[in-house]
Amino acid sequence: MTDATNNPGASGPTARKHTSLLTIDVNTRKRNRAEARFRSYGIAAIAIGLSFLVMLVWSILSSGLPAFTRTVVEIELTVTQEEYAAAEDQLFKTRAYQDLLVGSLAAELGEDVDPESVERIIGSPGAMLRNYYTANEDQLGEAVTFKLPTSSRTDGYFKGRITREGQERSTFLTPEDLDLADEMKENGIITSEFNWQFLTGTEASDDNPVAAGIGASVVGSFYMMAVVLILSLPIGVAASIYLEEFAPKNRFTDIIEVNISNLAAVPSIVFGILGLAFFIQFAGLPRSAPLVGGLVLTLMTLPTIIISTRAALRAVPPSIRAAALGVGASKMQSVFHHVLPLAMPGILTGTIIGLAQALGETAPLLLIGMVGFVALKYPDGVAEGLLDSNSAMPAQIYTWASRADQIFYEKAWGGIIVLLVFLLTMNIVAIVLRRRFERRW
Amino acid sequence: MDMYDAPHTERDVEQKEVKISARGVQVYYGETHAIKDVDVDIEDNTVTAFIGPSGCGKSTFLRCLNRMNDTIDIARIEGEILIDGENIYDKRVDPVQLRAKVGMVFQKANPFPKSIYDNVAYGPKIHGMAKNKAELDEIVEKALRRGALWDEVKDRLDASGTGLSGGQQQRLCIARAVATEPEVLLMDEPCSALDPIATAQVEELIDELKANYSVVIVTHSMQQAARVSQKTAFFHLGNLVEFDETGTIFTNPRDKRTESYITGRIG
Amino acid sequence: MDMYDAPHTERDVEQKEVKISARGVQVYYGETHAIKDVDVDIEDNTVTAFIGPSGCGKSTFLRCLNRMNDTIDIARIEGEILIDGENIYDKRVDPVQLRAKVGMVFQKANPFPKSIYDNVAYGPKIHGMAKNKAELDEIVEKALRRGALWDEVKDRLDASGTGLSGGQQQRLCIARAVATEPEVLLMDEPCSALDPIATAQVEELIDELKANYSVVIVTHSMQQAARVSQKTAFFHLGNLVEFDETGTIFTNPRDKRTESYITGRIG
Amino acid sequence: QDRDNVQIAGSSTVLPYASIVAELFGENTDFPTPVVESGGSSTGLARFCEGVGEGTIDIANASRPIRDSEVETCANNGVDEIIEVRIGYDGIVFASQIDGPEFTAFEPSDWFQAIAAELPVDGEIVENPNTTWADVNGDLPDAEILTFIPGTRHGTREVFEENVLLQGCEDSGAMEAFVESGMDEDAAEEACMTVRTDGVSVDIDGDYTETLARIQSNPNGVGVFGLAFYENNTDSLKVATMGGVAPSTETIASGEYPVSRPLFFYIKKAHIGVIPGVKEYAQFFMADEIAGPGGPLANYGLVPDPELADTQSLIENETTMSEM
Amino acid sequence: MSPFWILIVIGVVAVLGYVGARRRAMSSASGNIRNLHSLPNFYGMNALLAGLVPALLLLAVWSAVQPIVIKQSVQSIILDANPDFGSGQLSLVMTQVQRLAEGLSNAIGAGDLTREQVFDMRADLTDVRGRLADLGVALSGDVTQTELQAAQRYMGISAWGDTLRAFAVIAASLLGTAIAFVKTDKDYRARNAVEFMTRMMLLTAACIAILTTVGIVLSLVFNTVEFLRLYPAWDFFFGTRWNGTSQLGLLPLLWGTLYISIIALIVAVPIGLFAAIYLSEYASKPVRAFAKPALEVLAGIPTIVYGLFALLTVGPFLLDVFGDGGALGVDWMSGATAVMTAGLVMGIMLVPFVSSLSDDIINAVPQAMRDGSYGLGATQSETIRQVILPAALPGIVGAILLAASRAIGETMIVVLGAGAAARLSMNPFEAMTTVTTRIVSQLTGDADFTSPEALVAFALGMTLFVITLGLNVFALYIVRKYREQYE
Ligand SMILES: Nc1ncnc2c1ncn2[C@@H]1O[C@H](COP(=O)(O)OP(=O)(O)OP(=O)(O)O)[C@@H](O)[C@H]1O
Ligand SMILES: Nc1ncnc2c1ncn2[C@@H]1O[C@H](COP(=O)(O)OP(=O)(O)OP(=O)(O)O)[C@@H](O)[C@H]1O
Ligand SMILES: [Mg+2]
Ligand SMILES: [Mg+2]
Ligand SMILES: O=P([O-])([O-])[O-]
Repeated sequence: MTDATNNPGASGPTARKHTSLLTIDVNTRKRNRAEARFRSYGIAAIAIGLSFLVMLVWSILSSGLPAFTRTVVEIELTVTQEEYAAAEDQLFKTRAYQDLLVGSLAAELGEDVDPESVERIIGSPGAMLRNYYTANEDQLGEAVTFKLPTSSRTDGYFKGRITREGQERSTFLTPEDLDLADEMKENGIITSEFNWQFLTGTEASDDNPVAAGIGASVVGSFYMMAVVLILSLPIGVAASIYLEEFAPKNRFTDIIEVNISNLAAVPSIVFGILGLAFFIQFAGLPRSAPLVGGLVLTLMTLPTIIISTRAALRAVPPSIRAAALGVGASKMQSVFHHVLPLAMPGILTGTIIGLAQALGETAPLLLIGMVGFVALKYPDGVAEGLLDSNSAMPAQIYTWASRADQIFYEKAWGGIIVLLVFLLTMNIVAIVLRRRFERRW
Repeated sequence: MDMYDAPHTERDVEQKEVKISARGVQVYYGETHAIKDVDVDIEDNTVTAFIGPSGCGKSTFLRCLNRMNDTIDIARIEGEILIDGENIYDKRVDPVQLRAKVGMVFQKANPFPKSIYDNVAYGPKIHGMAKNKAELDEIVEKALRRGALWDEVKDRLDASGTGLSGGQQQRLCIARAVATEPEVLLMDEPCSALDPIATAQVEELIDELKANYSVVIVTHSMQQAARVSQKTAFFHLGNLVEFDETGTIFTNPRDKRTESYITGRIG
Repeated sequence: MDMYDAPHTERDVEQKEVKISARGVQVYYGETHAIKDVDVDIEDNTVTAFIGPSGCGKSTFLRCLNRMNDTIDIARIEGEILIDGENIYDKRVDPVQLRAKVGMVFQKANPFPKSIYDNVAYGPKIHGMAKNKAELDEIVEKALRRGALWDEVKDRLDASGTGLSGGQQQRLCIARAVATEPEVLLMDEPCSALDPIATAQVEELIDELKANYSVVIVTHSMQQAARVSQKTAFFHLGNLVEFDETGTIFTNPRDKRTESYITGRIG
Repeated sequence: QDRDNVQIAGSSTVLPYASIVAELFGENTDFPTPVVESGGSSTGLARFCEGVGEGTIDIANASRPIRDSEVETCANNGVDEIIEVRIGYDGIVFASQIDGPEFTAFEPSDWFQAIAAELPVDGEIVENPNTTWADVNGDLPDAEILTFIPGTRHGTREVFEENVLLQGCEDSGAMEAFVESGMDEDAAEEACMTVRTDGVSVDIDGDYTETLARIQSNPNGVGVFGLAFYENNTDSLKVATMGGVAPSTETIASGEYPVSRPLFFYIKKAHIGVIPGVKEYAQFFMADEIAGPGGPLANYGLVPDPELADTQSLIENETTMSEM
Repeated sequence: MSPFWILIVIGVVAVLGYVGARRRAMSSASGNIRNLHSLPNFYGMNALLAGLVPALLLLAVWSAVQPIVIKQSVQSIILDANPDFGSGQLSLVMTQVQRLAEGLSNAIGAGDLTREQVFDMRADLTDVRGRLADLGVALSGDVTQTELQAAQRYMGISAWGDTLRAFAVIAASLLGTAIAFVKTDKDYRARNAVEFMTRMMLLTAACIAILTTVGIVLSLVFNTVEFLRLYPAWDFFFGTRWNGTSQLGLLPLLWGTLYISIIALIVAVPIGLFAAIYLSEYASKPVRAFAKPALEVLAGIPTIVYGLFALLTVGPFLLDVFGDGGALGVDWMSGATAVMTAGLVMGIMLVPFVSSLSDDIINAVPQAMRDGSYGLGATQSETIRQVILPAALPGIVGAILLAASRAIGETMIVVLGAGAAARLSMNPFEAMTTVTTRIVSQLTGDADFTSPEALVAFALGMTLFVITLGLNVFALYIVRKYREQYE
């Protein structure tokens, strides 16, 4: 600062000392330091945020990536017409197929191999065999080569998820079984491959955990999010427009405003209570249906979208509205033609965050029956997709995370990876659009 | 005061139809009483100038005439304003229709953050003034020409309206307002950021508009008021002090305040 | 041209110190070449007026002088501008310090959404110009007086600056700029929304500032340029066509374009 | 829209078994796979007792027998015909971090003295003063007491309270002391089963995986698990004996291991013949191939019920509880 | 006619109405748009909406009411035959009847049976179940004559009802369109009509938010009252002990909620706000384009991941620092689960709520405000702090409130990160718990729904609702007070 500016009273050219712009004066230096500090806070904030993101993503990836590979055993099997008929005759049909497989493999491996040992290594692939032969009866009597997943423990042993010592204490695999498995691996009978089944498969029980896949619940989530998007975005934006632009400003609208921000603070499980009471018990919609899940999540997402949309609408300068009104546009036109496009980034941010939240939410699904052991087939069409029992990704992950078998831990994290990919795909349009709409005026 | 002579000769004294008639208008901004009991008759096919010191309520009163004050929460209006004999504050009046009829150029240029073309085409579009693109193009070109902006922007109609210079923005807003062909045009200091040549063009436009419409213009330039207007209203501290033929106001003001304002002028 | 006589007599011909010196300045907005190779020397203790048709680049050039163009993404500046012999586009120059030294009043009034008092006190506060509240009050009052706004707002210093009338906002911005006591004051059409009396007060202020500072003013009013400035620069389509003593420009322009602009004037 | 799949809800302990059967039922029959929700025995039974009809569940899983109060609620809501099916037994084990202190042998009385809210000390009832296991029993490691026990929402909690805390209370003579101090029998039992709330014992309302996660982050933690869960996590857990008996399918089936309990499911008889597959599911569940020794349930950790045949005929005849 | 076809028909009617009304408007204005009151499209839209909205409403109401009516009438058959049926049995038989009726209509639809055959069918003469099973319709029990009769009545009424519905809805659509069409005239205020309808739709949307609140209050209030009848209100509101069964004092939970939320906000607000400032004011375009969505991923990571992260990573780390024998040599922390653990991790989760929303709002502050400040020689940070943030305040407060709301509603992180001990303590390194987690655990709990242990969940929900309402009112007041409107 010059003296003149420090002493407003000073006058006359002689009283003015010209400070050089090239040397930065004390005061400015101080302020620049404050500036640098401030800026570094910003950088630090971003860095902290991103480093946590990296940490989280790293731990998700390191725990979840193994879910994308699986250990398989390659077997050539011939099932005769009689064996088929005999198997189909039983109550526990899949077990009969499994016995055929075990017998055949044990025989192939050698005299001294214990079939029970083989069974412990390969797990329970009976259903896959049954599905194959009921669909391809012409293959009966022919030799067919199957590539079947091994039991979850064998898989865990080869992936390092479980240890030899640990297994010795359990009843699942004996040290001899592990030796045999090692041998099978050396012989190339056991190999490892990309686990498509994890991506396409459906929920599976603890009897055959390797078969569990996220596919069906991805479809469930897809239908749910479709409902959420189709309902919450228009309703949220419409409600915001009404409240911000049209509603008379009075006590009543204040109450509405406070109410909506308050809805955001309602724990998500309470939305589950509401959904259970209203959509299922009152309106008679089916339990465990993605439609109901979508409706509940819509109610939960609305406050987020409304709050961000209102903030964005409020940020549009009044002169823009005045300009539109001034050429004879109606309020409605001024809002839809001018204000809304300018508020778009905020609306999209609300949508991105609201949908992210909805996609990952489990608690309300707990009450409407989407958590547990749900859904084993893909829906045939849109109506089925909305109304048939299904799970959703977070519910599936939550269920897996509480299962005993360690393979589900891996699958839960793998599921989280899929969920995040789903999230990014879902949001990519919004993110790109938002960049388009961003402008300064 | 020779500069007033020329306009004088043009002024016709015959009484024209009253287009806008304000009676007992009061405007409050919260506590502030910004317009105090103003009565005024604005004639058709006439240019009326509002003059007065800064902050005296010219813009406020102007905004009453097309109910733009509705958009200011704290503004409260009393009294009645008749346009073609109909009270515009009547419940049955649709402000939208009113504003389509009573166009406005705001004091601060406020182009839409859209292309120049879209800025001008917006009004005609929502009023269905063009059957097709070609017609719309024509309307836009005509409006921009009337706004004395065409030559400067004809090569960049797609550029953003907010990327123009201050004066260009102001002319864009004028073009935007005339594009909808309103019956009454309210212009709040339309030439404040314009150079003399552009000012002359706008004044020419105003003169041209007068043939069909009624124009109200707020201006700080006595000369401009004298040049373009037939009637002049002088506001002071929210009061309409004097309203008369422009010539009378400038040459023979009745009120002391008017006189001191006029003579205190410098330009 | 009698109106130029009075100012003439005041003009001193002695060469003053050069405060700002621009050499080969080019400004591009993306593709648009807005300022073309401008050389100019602005003297200390002098009022320099920039005139020229709307859109010719006056604001753009003005904004170069305190690097306000830095904030426009698409703007690109070439050439050098020296203030007190130092290139302000030098890497070592801190634009913040520069702008404290080179104050600016923008073409469009842009008061902060704060109280009137805070609007004016903002600059002095950040520059640490007041030791205590009393001193700050004094600075604010003085600035508002200089901005010819004190009387109108002294009772409502707590009211929002955005609730003022157009002209009041403009004066508020002037007051805000002078409150920080810059060495150079850039004023982009500071009187565009002002009535003659307020204009006169601002012009008086400019004259007063001249004693200590260098003032650059953009104006569309030839009369104003003639009244307040000692030097005048005429811009046309991005070129600095002519730069000379104000008297010379108005009475004896060298360039055809200048002459036609001056004579084409109407006011 | 009509419901064509069986809907089941209830105990999280039974969930793995029920879902194994549900899956196999879907794979081996033409019925659609039932939906099995978890959430706890009581929640399941509460929903079971909401009434009959499509909108209610067909089967409730429970890790404890249905209570009389629940039977009453059911009856009030029109669910008066309930078939009780006992599916087998489940052991409850006490395990700690594999690298943690040597918790290898517990007695019920150790647990009682470690986590009871109040203890009799020298004839006076005082707040539990013990802070380390060594305070409780010199043979145990000198490590801070930190236990993770099932929350009150779990059916497992009841078994834990009765078979461990109450037992320990009696074994240690605290029960007598309580009674001597002037409590009546019920109050004394109540006192035996009241757990301290000073953070030494943490209620886990979630699943065993939560308990496991807690133990993994606390070397001194000891947790309560189901046998099947432990079997699946022998890599990270080491189990302790209880009353000198190591938990295993055999010791539980023989009744040697003290902390075990039967698991059940309950069928709404009114839904048999209306919702397709209800009875067939129950029959499939209790078939020898499934619930018997060597079947998938036993493989997973269920201790098969020696009286399987009785259960099978009970389902065949649709014998309700009131008819027993 | 199925709803699908009804929709198609009214859709076609509405579109025809659109075209027709538009034409009519144009011709009434003798081809000159300027003579019209509104744009031609508004006349079209007016007819379109008139053809759609009432018809759709009717369709919805009818479809909701018809099954109830049919049920009533069919039930009477069953009740006549079995007067002593309870409601549960009745509903089960109705299920069977519905299934039967559907099976029979499918059979008719597939051409396997004729209508006459179906209506002549007698349960004692035909093996209905077997017959339907052959046709691929599974019934789970044998069919009685009453059931068959009921099913026949069911089919009869619903066929009749469906036809009537089709007529009524299409008539409504035609009528609406016709009225709109007749009204269409160059002076008709079509824009106003359309805008009125649009406005009603906007209002309806706003009402959904209100209805949600009403629904939530309704689903909580009765059980709350019930709870307060069973459990002394004083002990609930002012009790300092909570054990989930016999002692249900609210204060420790409230304290835990407050404490954890505050820590979360202390983490999230500065990080989020500075991130927003950096993104909108300093960051280059590519950095911004990357960092903003990247931070938003934090909001999408399932909370169970955060919970595990808190329990397994952050908790032990804090224990290493603040625990016994830790890096600081203080013994403040005894377990990995603590208020601090949960608060820190929750704060990270909430960062994008603050950063992204605030960034949008800050970005929306007009450039002229910045210019005004820079022009006075302010540094960027001064400008941000003193001009931009105040102007963006309402939006930022909204964002912070949203984050606070999430913090209050979060469960998984608290369960895993903060432990489950209800405790009134000042030490942030101790385990505590929150209202929300208790709601979840009491609700999914073992207690039956008539006991205070379960009902307390509703009371907790209600209390939380009221408290957050108070906080929101306060926030609104603050925003109103400090709101600075630009221009
Ligand atoms: N932000 C911008 N982006 C793009 N072009 C711009 C921008 N600002 C100004 N221009 C263009 O640069 C040229 C010079 O503009 P400038 O604002 O300097 O004119 P001016 O002389 O101040 O005019 P006026 O008297 O109307 O204010 C004009 O053609 C204008 O359209
Ligand atoms: N939005 C507002 N809120 C509060 N007061 C206002 C508002 N707008 C204007 N005023 C006040 O009302 C009075 C009249 O303002 P108005 O804008 O009508 O003046 P004006 O005659 O147009 O002045 P100018 O020539 O400076 O534009 C002024 O004192 C002004 O401060
Ligand atoms: Mg004004
Ligand atoms: Mg300019
Ligand atoms: O889920 P539970 O078996 O513990 O009731």
